[in-house]
Amino acid sequence: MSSKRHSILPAVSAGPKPPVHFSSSITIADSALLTGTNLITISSESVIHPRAKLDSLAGRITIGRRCVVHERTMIGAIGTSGKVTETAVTLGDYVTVEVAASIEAGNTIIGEGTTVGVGSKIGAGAVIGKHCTLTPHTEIPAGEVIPDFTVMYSNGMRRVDKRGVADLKNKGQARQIDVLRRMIPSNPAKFT
Amino acid sequence: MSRRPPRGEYIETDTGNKVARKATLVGTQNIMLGGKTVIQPEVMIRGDLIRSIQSSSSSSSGGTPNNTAVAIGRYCFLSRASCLRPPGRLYKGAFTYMPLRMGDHVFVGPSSVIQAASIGNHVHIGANVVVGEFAIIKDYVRVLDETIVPPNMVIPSFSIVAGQPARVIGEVPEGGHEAFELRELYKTVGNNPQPALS
Amino acid sequence: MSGLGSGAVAAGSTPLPHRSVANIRSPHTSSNVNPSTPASSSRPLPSSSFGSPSSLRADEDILILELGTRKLQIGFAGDACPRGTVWFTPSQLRRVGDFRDWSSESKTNVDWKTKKVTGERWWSRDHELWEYDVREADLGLIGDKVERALREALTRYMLIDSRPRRMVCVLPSGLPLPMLSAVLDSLFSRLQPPTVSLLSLPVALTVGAGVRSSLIVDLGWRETVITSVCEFREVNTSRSVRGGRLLVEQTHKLLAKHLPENQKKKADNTSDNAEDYDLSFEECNDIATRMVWCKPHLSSPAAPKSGKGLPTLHEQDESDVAAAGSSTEALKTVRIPLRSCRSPTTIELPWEALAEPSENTFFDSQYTESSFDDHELPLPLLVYRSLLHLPLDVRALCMSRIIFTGGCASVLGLRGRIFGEVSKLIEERGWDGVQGKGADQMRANPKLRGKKGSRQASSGPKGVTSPSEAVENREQDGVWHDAANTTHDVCPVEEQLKRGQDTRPRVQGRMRAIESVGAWSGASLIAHLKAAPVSTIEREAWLQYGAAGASKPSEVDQKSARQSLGPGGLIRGSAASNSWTLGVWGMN
Amino acid sequence: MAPLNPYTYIQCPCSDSASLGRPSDATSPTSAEADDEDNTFDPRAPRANFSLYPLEYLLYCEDCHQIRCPRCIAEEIATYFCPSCLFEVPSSNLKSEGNRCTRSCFQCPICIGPLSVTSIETPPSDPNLLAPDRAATQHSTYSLICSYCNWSSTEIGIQFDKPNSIHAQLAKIRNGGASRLTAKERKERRKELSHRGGEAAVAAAAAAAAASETSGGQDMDLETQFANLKLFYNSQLADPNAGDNGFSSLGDLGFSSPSSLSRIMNLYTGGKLHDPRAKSKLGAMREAITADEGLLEPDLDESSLISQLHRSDFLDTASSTQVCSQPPNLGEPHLHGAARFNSSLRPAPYLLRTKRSKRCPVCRHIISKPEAKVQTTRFRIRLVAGSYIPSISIRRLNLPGSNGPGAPAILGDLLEPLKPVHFLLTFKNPIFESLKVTLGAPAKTPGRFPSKVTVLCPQFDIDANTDVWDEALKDNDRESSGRSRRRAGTESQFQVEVGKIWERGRNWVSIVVEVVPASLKLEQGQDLLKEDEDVLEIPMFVRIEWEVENGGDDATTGSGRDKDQKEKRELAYWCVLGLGRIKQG
Repeated sequence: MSSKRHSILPAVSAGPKPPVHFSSSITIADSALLTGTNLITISSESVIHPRAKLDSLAGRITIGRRCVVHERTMIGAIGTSGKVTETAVTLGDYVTVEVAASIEAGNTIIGEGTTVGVGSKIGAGAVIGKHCTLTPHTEIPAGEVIPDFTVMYSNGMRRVDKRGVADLKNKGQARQIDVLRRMIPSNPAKFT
Repeated sequence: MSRRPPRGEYIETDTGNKVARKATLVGTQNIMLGGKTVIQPEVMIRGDLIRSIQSSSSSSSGGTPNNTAVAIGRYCFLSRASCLRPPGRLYKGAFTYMPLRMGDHVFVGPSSVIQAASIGNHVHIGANVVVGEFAIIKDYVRVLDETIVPPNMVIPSFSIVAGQPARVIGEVPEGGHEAFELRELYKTVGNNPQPALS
Repeated sequence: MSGLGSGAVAAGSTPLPHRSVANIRSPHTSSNVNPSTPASSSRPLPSSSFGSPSSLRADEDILILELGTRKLQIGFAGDACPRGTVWFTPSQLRRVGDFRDWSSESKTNVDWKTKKVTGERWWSRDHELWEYDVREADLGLIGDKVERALREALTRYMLIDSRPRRMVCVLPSGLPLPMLSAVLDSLFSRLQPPTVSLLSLPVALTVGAGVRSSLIVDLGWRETVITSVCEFREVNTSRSVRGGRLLVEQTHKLLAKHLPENQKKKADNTSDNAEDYDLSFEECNDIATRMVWCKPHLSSPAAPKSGKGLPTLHEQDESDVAAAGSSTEALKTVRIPLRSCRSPTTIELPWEALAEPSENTFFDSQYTESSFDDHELPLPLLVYRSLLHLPLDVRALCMSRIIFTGGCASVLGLRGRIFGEVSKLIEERGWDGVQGKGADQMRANPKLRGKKGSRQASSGPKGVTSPSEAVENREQDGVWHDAANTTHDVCPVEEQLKRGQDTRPRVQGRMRAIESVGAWSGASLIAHLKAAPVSTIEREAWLQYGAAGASKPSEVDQKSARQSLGPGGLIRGSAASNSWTLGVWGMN
Repeated sequence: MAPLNPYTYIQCPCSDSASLGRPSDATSPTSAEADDEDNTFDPRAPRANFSLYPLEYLLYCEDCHQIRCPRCIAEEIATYFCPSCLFEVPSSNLKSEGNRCTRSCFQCPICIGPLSVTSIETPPSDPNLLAPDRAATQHSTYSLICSYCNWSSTEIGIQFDKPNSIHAQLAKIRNGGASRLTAKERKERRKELSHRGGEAAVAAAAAAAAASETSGGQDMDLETQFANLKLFYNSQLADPNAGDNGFSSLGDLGFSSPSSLSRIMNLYTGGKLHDPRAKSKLGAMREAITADEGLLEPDLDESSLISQLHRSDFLDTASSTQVCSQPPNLGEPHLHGAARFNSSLRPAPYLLRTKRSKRCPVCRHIISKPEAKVQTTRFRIRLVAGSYIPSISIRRLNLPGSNGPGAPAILGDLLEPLKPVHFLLTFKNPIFESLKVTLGAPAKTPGRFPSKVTVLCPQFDIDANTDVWDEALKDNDRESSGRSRRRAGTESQFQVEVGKIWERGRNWVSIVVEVVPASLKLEQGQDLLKEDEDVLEIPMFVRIEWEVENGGDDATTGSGRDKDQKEKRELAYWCVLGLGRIKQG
């Protein structure tokens, strides 16, 4: 049984406590892990699930408004090129990073309204357009540029999302956040 | 798969559940274990994501049965680093989570993420599998490694599924039913495990 | 006669020594068209017995099965189209319970290379049921493949239990006898059908088009087969290796050429070695079916001799030319993602380049006509010649009943291109005697064609041309000579008969393409109409005698044929039917 | 390449007895090798893959005392059901409705994921979002949406008025939204056509003919053409003055000798025999001439399609796998180059599935019978081979010296070439009689890279199985086995003795097989390693014998009719043991 890919979880290293800039309206679980040396910005109403890991060692991490970062995600993992950049990872607004997804550092940009599927891996410096959908276990090689409204599915197949439900989706995200705020006890104080 | 762990790694409950100390169980009061279930290290179960529709307020006022987020039957085996979380969706314009129900003798492979609505009895889920939200898996189903079961998919009994997205690629043969039994496997882990019968 | 001889060998069910595609059919053809064959005279007789409607009952559902080189189609008689299609793929060669094709490892890009098996065409071989080369073939394996595909079709699509059912089997008429018997073996010994009836592909297609005569242009996978059918009889067949497989290989060549890794290193690259591939068959096959197109032929074909068929064609040419023109000025490039090469990439090709594969596969117009071997004639030429070799009344019927079929028929523009170029050839070289005096026109023909050939292909000196012409046509010459004579004699009678019966004149003498519902559906029609299943083989008889139970056409005398369905006459009956069957398939 | 865990495959005896035993294919080398049981069975012969099965795929006929594999059983269908909605479908529907679900279960034409009905809010600002449940109450339009690849039926211009019975609605809509006749309506229309008598048809034909020349013929779909042809032929055959010659003429279909020639012959021979028939034959059948007789002239002008292809991106074209998973789309114009673009793909209704019971083809006894209800998983009868023949499990044995002292032998790690390895084969006896097992394995494995194989104990007995109630016994048993296994790990080579059983339990016996893996070095000119050629597979012929009391226990019901006291039983078959991969280079 090959349990190689997607299965490695970030080691819970008690790294340096990073400088953070939180909006007052965010929800961040007590057991979320923030490490690194550079600034981590989380904008209004975003939700960070338990055991999500944000690592700013390789540069600044910026998370937009109304994002949902699920458990066991690894944002800002030091990429294959272990070089430090100005900004490590930037998530636009309404971005969802699902369970166990990992986003490498190095000017990696996730566009607004994009969903990063369960266990997906985004290489360093990749630029994902707006309102894209990366289905589970999608792998984006480093530096790849994905245009807006792209759907990545079935091991790297691509298509264009023509539903035009972007803002419906955003509204859905808002609803979900309403619920999550009630369920996840937030403890921003721990990180500031 | 079932490596012999060092002693004391597990908490063994009186109903025979073996829960690794290194496992993360959030909202335990909403997680129901049927007994004789093994939860290996690094497993994560999100019991805190309960349905928010009927009891609109008060998130973690546990105890009441309809607050159950994750229900697991007997002789289930959650391998290392697997993750169980209730599926959520918009219902009548509001978002809610729905309980995740799991029958007996369900094996969940390492690093698999389960967001199904229900999983039947005698189900084998391989490694690195993703079971999408509100999927329904019936009895005697084998999900091969690295399969992506898309949301809302229904998998009938005696199916072998694989692929991204999952499709039925075969039927479980008559002689294959016993292979789903997890009693033996249950015995092989814990604080004083018994060796597997050859 | 030689045809019958080989037929005898074949009936002995020992695998035939392989013959080059070029001469597979010729003996058969001759024995067909040569009127002095007693066999052919005695053949119609079994029909009287099979004509009886009782030979098939409609209430029980009959399975129609069409076997191709790459796929198997199956369904119920009377349905418009098959219920299920099963393609032959490498994963069918795996053991039961071996699901490794589904593990994502096997999707890693270069994995298909590890599947490399040695020998001929390893690249595409596992996607094919058979190669007609009997020496190589593992006939048992063919049987196994057919059985497995069939079982899959039955459980997945047909949803029927394994109660014995009658089967009608549509087969290419070029199928070598050992393969036929291998197929029948696995059918009979594994699925226990009481009877299996055989139909030849061209005939089924003809019926499926609603005509009695036709020119079948089967743009198949292994090869392109052109069969002229007259009054439901196959009269003449010619083939060319220019088929789907070649198309896919050409596509691979095109793509490989544009691969970055190959663009860099040209010198040390050994891609000229045919056995070396940079991309997986699946991917090339996919791209070939998706993106490859065919340029229209530029010069517009002859209007005068062809009636209604051509106006559409005229428009087509203009518009196509226009399209081509616009495309060239647009200079559009197509981005094609490739995932089976060493490092997944996306290549950019000029839109025009995507027409090259079909160009090289089916036309090769840059070469002179004489430079082609007999088995690799460009398709238009092939069609033209097979028309030319027909007795003239038959030709008149066939040329206005051209049926395009086979996988490559869906290559955009290909049908139109072939049709157009054939019309052009006819216009240039023509056969003046469509209204008769065919014989002498034919006799004059090699010279004529020689001249035309050299005129058209400036590079080909006449001296070289005509001998090769003569060589490659000698045999057929023999054929069409007497054929022409005889039909010459018959022609008036036929016309008279027709005039007597048919209220409306038959369309003939002009180029016309017609659409067939397809071989499978044609067979389904035939079976549904309770028409004779042509040849029916009883299970017991086959298991007892195999192909050996078949008797050569000449052996079938009227009596055995007549009482073949009567009690006791079973084996001889089956023999009688086989005599027809293996008549077609046993000849080659 | 991933290392693999040991496995066992069994060759069903049916494959050599009932093998396609024609002289014709016995001549082909490979098949002969695979079939002939005298020389050793080569698991790598291409045909072997068709006759080898894992134990759990095999059944057992208690009356024939024989193994039955999927190839040698007769199936009967107990239930038809839709794998998505799990509704049972009466078998009567199959003939009429076809083999797919006619409710609302569809697969995505792009990724074959399941499609779900979703309401489309006309104003996106509508507070309630993509909520299927809510949608039912308020009026809006619906679309099929794939929750995996986000495909939506709106992409092919298809929307629905009701959230239920999508199948019926879809049948009425063309891609792009244009309405179309359902199969039934089409049938009706054809009926009318046929009602016009022969003369009328002739008259109408002319008009239709003209029509077909222009456009009429083009948008004739396959189904219609087929139906027209059917009509046409029927009318031709019904033609009174044709008589039964109609049949005989059709009867000549496919005659290899051209009828023209037979007629020619008749003319030569004065045609006493055939001439009249030839005449009436011509009378009996004429060709289809018009579109409503099924004659269709294709439009060879595909320039429009070409330019569409030219305009469109590679991703807009349908992949061959997508096209293959499309159901035949009968309502559409002729199927040449059908579904070339994604825009012409349609949602595919789920294929139905079946529950099947299985019979022994020889004695007709049922050997497997599931409960008919879709939702139940119980079986009335289930005679699986696993409860009649011993199971073989394989474990790598690590002995000091063989592969590094104390080195833990993890299943599946690569085998060192030319280094002797020991494997522990454990035979478990499922029946309630003691078994006599005889093993035969070739000294060298067949194939290009022969590995040496020595079965240290090729003959042994296994005690009978006892009832399961005896937990205690079972536990002790495991203790002992556990101990012995540990001992095996530490103690030295002489543990392995020729002719000695390694270990014995209540109803199981372990023996040792010594293997010297071949080296996979390729000589010059040798072509590359084929797939799996590095897997060390040993063919092994297993013969088991046992005796049963007549009228014996449940393991041997049906043997009761035998007169003598003890009945000797024997079963022999080839099996293939996959031990692991050999390290390359």
